[in-house]
Amino acid sequence: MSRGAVERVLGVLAALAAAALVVLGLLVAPPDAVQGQAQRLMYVHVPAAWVAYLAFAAVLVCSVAYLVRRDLAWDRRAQAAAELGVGLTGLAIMLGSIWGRPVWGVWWTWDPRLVTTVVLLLVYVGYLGVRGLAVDAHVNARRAAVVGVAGFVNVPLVHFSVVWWRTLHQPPTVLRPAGPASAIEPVMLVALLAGVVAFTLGAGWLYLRRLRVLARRAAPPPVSVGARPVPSVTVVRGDGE
Amino acid sequence: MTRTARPRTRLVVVGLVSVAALGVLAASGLQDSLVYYRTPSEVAARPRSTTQRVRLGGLVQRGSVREDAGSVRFVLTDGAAEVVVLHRGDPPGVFQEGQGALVEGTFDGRRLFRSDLLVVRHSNEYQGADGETYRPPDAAVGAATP
Amino acid sequence: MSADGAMSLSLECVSCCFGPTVALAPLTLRMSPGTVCLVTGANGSGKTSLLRVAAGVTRPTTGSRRVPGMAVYLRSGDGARAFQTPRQAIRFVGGMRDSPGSVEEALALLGLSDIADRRVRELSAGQRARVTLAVALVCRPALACLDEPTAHLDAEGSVLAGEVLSRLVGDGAAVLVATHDDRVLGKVADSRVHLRDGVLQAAPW
Amino acid sequence: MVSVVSRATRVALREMALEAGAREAATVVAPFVVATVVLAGLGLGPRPDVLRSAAPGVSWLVVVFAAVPLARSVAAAEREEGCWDLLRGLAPASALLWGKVAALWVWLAAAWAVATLLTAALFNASTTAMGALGGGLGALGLAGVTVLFGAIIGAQRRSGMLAVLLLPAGLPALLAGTQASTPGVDAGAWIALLVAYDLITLAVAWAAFPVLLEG
Repeated sequence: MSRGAVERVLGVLAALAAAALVVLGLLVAPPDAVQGQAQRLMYVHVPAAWVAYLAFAAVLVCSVAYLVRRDLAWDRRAQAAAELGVGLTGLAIMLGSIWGRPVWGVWWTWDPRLVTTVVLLLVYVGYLGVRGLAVDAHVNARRAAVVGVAGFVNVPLVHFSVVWWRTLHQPPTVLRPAGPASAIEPVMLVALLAGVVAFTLGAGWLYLRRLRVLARRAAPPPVSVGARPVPSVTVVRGDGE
Repeated sequence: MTRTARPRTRLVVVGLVSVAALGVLAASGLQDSLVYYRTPSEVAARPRSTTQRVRLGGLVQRGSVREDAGSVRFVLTDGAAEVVVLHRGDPPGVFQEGQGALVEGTFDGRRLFRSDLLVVRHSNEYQGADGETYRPPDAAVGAATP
Repeated sequence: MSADGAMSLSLECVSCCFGPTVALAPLTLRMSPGTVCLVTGANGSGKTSLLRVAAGVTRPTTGSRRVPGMAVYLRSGDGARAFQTPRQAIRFVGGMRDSPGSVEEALALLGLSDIADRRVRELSAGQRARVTLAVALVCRPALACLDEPTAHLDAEGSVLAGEVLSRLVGDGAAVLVATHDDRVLGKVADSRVHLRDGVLQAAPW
Repeated sequence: MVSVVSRATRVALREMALEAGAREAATVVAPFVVATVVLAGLGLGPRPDVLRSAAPGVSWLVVVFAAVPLARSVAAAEREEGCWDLLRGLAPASALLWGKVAALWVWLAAAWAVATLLTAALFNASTTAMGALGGGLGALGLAGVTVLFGAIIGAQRRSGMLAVLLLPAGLPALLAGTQASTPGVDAGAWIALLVAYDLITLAVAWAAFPVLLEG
């Protein structure tokens, strides 16, 4: 299957999953017994955060691959993933804030989960900013890769902040040791999974599109060795005079 | 010129040092210091200052909520100790008995806690309003002790 | 001709591009120890790119580079911080290269003894160019890439620059010099290359 | 190993001599520290108890912010004055790293000391031995982070980018340093966090620095 076809199929699947998410999340799933309608924000807030983690993991893998291979294609993959991750983290923070207002009663609180998430966002905004400082694409890629690898330390910190420390934010429901079965009503879990699928497919679609744009912008170096004879000079003693 | 260590050596060193650092952290007992809120038992065990601001978390005891105009009074418990909270202002919409809550404020005298910020702490468990189709076990305990 | 392994510099099919701009078209340049090569060319013809790639401070886009030992790239005026004194700057370099003995000698050779304890920012451009030459000398590099070493230098200074090149060569270094001034430096040159729009012109051009 | 230590010492001594000549750290950081502490005193209001409890946090906030202009000395100043390429060729990466870290450690610890003395005087705050230990440890980790990001940014352009990276990376020092110097807090655990922070930042800086020095 060609690249364009993969992209189109992903786009269609993402649209279908999004439609399923809307139906399941807004119509089929019941409002939460305690939180009421506001709880429906979970179906977008949680997938946004998960796919952001996934994107940052991709940044880590691509950054390491760049440092090993020194191939700018890996750097472009890392950049596209980081852009997605920054957007989704911002989205997760915004949605979480909107969810927190009716449920906790505040937009924001100095809770470890919230603070570590904002730090995560800042670090990857910095990651994107480090690119474009130098003229040489490889210098930019190398600096970004260092930040991309070191910055990933934040991701486990964000995820486990609710387990390690006592926080206002609730601990994981689905990714908890006992599994999701006893903590969430099955139809809600289905809606949540639909959200995860829709966000993952949508992110994959955006990722491929972005990668295409980046690859088009990054023309291969305008020199080719072997096209014509390379001028060659060897300097030995007493050659000149 | 001294040779620079190979990338893999460097990664291994970073890994080992990180493990050592995590060991230092695990041995330090930082867990007890880095808390977002205290429980009623913890504040019962310590001497109370009437000026220091405290963030207190627990369950709202069933049958303890009394709402007046512009304020609400309830008992916050963690099963072992209780604190009477007087909160100025209207509680958030989802505030109810048996749920987790966080309050910020200062102690006034022996048992009364004057709060000016009330936040509902919701559990990681979700169910439809029709509780008969689905009843998660130990819902209340999960909210108080993460 | 000496074997490839004994070269002080080997650039094989090296090019240097910045985005779509070709600063340096593919070229091969080898220098055996104890040689001087002058690089001439108009402004923007790729002299500096060639020197930076040769010194290893810019990574080549294609090709490979090999220098057995330390390489240094110095533009006229480089090598000393504004608030250092020439003596401090040169002593630091000498200390890092384990050749503290050559510090005073380099200062004396370049006529810097009287101003060795003034701050570099109080010196004239020509005096700073002399400090750069002293730094190059004390570095004892395997390859010295000097970018316009005679810029701002008076006639006497240009002669001193030639003397510095001779001494570097005497220590077994290869010296790659970008210059417009081949009257003085030409005397010590073993070879010259010319760059036109990033393309190395085969001599004689 | 010996040569790395002696070369790192030479790099550090060169930084000290440069500071003695240019007084850049002193003229940039000292007025910044004084101004920030005074403004914080006015901004946090007249209540003495508020000021006293805010003092450790203000000191550390000043130190973390001071790291941003100090990072200039790592690569940007060297590049502007034509020494960066020479340094990269002259010193092994580890010698350059440890020399620069040592110098920045001194500047940051000095910034912390000045800020703490000022808050002690102006905010009527008390200082503790544990707080001083935290100051030294926090400044060390922060120095590692500053050298790393100073080399990443490399030039004066977009120093805002430096702030957005440096400030979050300095957060553990801010948090733990503040707690360690707050009277009445059990400082032991926070000191342990600072030790862990130092270990991790210095190891990461050591691993990443050679990659940043490549051409």
